[in-house]
Amino acid sequence: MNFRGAKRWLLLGIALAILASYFSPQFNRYYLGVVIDVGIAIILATSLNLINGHTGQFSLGHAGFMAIGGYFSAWISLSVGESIQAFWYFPLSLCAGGVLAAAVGWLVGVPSLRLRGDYLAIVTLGFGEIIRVIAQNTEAVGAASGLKGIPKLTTLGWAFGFAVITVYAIATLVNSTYGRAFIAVHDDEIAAASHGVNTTRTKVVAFVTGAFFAGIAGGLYAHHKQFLSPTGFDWVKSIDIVVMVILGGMGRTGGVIAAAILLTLMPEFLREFSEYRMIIYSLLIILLMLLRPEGLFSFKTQRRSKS
Amino acid sequence: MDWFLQQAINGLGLGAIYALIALGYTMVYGVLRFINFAHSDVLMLGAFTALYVAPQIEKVAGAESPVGCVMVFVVAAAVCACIGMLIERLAYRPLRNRPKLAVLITAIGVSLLIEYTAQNEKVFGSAPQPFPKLLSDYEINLGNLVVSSNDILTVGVTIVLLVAMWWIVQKTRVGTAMRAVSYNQQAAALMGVPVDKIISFTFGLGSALAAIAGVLYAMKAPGIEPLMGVQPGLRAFVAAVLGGIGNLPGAVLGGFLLGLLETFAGGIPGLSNYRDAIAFGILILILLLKPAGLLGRSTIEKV
Amino acid sequence: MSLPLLDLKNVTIKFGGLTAVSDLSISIGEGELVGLIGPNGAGKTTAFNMITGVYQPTSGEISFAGKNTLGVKPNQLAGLGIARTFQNIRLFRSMSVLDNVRVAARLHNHEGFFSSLWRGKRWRSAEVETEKNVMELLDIFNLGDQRDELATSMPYGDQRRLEIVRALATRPKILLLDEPAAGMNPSEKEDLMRLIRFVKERYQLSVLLVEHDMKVVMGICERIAVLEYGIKIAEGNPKEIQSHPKVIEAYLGAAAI
Amino acid sequence: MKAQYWISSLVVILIVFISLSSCKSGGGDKIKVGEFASLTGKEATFGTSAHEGTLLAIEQVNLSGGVLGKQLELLTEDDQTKAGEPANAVNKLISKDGVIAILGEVASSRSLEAAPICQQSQIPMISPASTNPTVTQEGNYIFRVCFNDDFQGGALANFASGTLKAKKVAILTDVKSDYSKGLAKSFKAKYSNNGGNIGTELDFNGGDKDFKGQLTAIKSDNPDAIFLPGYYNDVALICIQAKQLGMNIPIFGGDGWESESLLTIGKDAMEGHYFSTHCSIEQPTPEMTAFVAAYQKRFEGKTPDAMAVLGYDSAMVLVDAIKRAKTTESVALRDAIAATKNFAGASGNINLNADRDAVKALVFIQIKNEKFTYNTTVNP
Repeated sequence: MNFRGAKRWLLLGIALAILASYFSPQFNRYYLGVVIDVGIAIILATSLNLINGHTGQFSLGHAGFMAIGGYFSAWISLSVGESIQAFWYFPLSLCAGGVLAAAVGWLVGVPSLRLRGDYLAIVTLGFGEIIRVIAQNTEAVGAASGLKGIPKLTTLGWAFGFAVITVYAIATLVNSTYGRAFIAVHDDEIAAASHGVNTTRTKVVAFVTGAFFAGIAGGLYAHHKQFLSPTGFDWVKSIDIVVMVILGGMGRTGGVIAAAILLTLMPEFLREFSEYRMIIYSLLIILLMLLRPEGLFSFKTQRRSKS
Repeated sequence: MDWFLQQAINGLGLGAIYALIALGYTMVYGVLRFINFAHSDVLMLGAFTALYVAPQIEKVAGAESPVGCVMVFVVAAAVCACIGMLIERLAYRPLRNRPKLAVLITAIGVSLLIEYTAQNEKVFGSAPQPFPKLLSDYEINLGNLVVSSNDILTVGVTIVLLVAMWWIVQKTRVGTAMRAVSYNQQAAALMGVPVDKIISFTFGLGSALAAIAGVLYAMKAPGIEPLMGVQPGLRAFVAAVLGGIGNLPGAVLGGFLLGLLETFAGGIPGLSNYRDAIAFGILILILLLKPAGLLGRSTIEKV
Repeated sequence: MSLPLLDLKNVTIKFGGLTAVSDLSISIGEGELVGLIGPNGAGKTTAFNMITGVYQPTSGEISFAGKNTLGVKPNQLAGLGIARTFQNIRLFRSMSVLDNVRVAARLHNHEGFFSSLWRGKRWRSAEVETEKNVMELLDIFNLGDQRDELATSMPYGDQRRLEIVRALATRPKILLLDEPAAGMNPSEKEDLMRLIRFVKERYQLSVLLVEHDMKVVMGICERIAVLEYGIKIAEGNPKEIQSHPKVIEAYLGAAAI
Repeated sequence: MKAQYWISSLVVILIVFISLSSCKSGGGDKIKVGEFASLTGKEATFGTSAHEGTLLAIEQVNLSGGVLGKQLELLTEDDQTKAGEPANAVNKLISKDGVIAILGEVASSRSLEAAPICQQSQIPMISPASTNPTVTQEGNYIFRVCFNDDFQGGALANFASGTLKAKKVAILTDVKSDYSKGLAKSFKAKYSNNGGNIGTELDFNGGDKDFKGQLTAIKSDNPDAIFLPGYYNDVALICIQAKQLGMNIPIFGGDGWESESLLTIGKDAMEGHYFSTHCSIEQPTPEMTAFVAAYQKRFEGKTPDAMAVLGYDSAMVLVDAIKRAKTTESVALRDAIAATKNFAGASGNINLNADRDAVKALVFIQIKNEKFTYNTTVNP
């Protein structure tokens, strides 16, 4: 048994991210921007995958948690002044955003995770929308005008560093005895409960963990685009993330990452087609689903026991 | 008091539209157990169909005549029923025995496809287009209260259609088959129910409802554009869940409730800016108290 | 007789207007192997679901190891030592054989969220320990070779056995088996009877067995209770039950008398 | 399996390295001008209008021989009316295509997203119609060829207390729109200052179709007029429903009203209402007449709206600055744009002030007999 393996990959990933960060000033700004978008999409999709894929609780409110993390860390950045120059400031503010998103995730999750299926989906969608409407009406974060002048702190290194951490965290979690409960809840709630799995707590943990990383992604997004507008976090954004998870194959980390990359790059590649690009994009989604309904990147592999 | 009654009248007018859309959501959900995201786009297509056929019908039946109006409704409903069945046949049926989420994503894809195609300048374009008057509308003044003839029509149509749907589902052979498919698709197929046909029929019916709702909506707000269905679609979806999804009277109840709530909230300073959130707030509250919606039955999971 | 391990007193459950189980009293002592039989729909599985906390009885009392279990959640009851299998097999369908059992073994692996992320030394040794225990169990039941197979892709009999292994991994005091012989042929049933006896002896368990198959029940149970329409109509040792007029009537119909 | 996850992420990073290093630089025999606009999505009409105006300008310049002996190439990106998209679009235009300047957007929220990128890349950006005051505060490379909402709000307030003689005004704003909220704010400040009384203040969500809840509440408050800073599609429906509720007070708003759709949808319900805007296509200036004629010829008889005029002007101001700077180098170009004085645009004379805002006259239009009729001009 080699448990050290995973952590070694984590370190390698972070090292690569730091390396990439070192070279990033020489990169083309557009490509750099798109690649950071990809990194953020990976965080969003893998974290939602923990909730929707591994744990099987269909949530449609991920953009809401992203908004909380984004607004909170951006608000901190705009309030603290000088110290944002410090190296440690940025990860700390991202985590602060993540923690607030997680806290709200807990408040939302505890009552609503009793619901199942479509009911849960609509309630989480509702919470996401409520968060957006609150942002729209809060003067402290710019209300409808949006929050502007956010310092540009997101670099390739931070985006991919956090993407690596997110993937590591979720992959290791579901491959541990503790985290196997997520999959057990997904497979059969009653059987899981009968074998000592606290299903409610497991769902809430998945929800809170997912919300935490969504919050981080929101912070990265805020300091990448430098401008936050409440309309950017409506339910359509949540749907975008859900599409990534389902297209990648629910519960398959590798597939979901690939789908996040693909779906972020696709509209960019399709720019050439200007007014037809979103038509092609939606056609591709339909075709992909018709041809590969189990997810684009799922092959006839089974979840093996790792040891 | 006048203020209160006027708001109640406004709310019923809006709620009737939501109710009608929710009815369509619930019909499809009842049989297939999946949320037809493209429903709101079928609504939009219904309005556009009416926009294009109305001038033609006007030539035959005369301007603003009741006969012409009914004909527009029938044509829009028929066209959309075909579109609905086509969508089901092409996009949903191949995934019938696949994970429900795959169908959900396909539905989202279909919805996006319709929206973006419709927005293309060569199709409808994104600019709002004026919707012709199908019926001469007038306002009825009762003291200080104003009731619009359109609202009366909408409420009437909604109630008639609810009764009709209820009758179809409960009293006809097709309805029995629909309920059988809803209960257990495999078993229904074994009992000789033509499952494909029944599902197709349900989609057609649901889409026809959406089209009628679309035309009524366009009469109420005569500027129609490709994204006109999104907002009422979402609200109606909330209404359907509120009433207990799959339950016909529940959908109508949910629709009216939501319409009333939004109207009252719209008129209160400090609350009108939260109007988008109010529908969801109420929904969450009710689901937490009654997890299967107002009129939905909670089922005990068999172990 | 010492204090019973599991004690049901006047337990009744109603679903809407339907009384599924009425006034059921039954107790099972430590190390006992008790059978619960009855025709289809007699309320056997419902009784199981009340014991394991899936359903809450409308009235009556259930206690386990002297503790009242009303309102206690299924997962807590599993922690207290009640384990079960399911009538229609409910294995975790996307998991391997090993993982299926490892989920149950979580009860005895106390690593939490953060230590699972950090994967420190303590976590590793706990993980090794869990896997060792699970493999031991699997090997005993001849499932060790299939550890990496998808649980639901195994033959039916193996799946039944895996359910029992999974239940045992929670280290229960009492094992509730819901129709374990369903769908088995006579020689498989023989094997199953041996297996149940073996489990009971080796792990010092009480067993409550719901079963249709008379041969199995009569063959291994020390005491049998008979349910009909949610009411206990008889209780006794296999001999008494076989000659009990009400049981004969329930099983063969009134005409047989 | 797990190794695969990590290997795949490794591959991604490698691809990133390779693709990022290969960066294309601009140049060649054409001057590239970037434009971003909402060509699809909720506010596509504004984007399309502005885009058509801009396109017309670029085509005209090219027909007359281009600038500095080179032809112009207009590169247009659609931002789908979606937050998050303008950043990518503008990044692409600047970094991948190497444009010398950016034209866009109509909506302030999307201009605000693009502005920091242009500022940091030192590429001049000229917004045709973003009226929110904060847009040009993003930096010295950001310009606009229209007035801002502080001016417009003030003018509207004076109009309410002066022309309309309204003692009490109800305000109905679009809670989703920064434009609507911003304009309402500057209106309120000035109107209260004028001694006016603010009545009921309510919100709606842009895209709603039913406003009777708000209107009924306003009606029972009995104001003298309703201030409705919103976009034409909502405005038309609100006016229709106000009429249905028997409300006969004047309704007035800002430049978001300006569109043919307002009349085609609102029809007789619009009668007598007012709005302020950048220009009137009835303006008897030779520039406007020429523009309207050219536009109708190019776009098959379509009547231009203010967004098209401003899109045209934004491109023309840029071309004028390139001519004066005699180079497309960014600092010189920026200085040349900043020095724009007395430029005869189709919408009127354009003078850019120290805040990089156009100092321009504002016109009031009243709807009479289902037509936009020129009412008054307010000079700055």
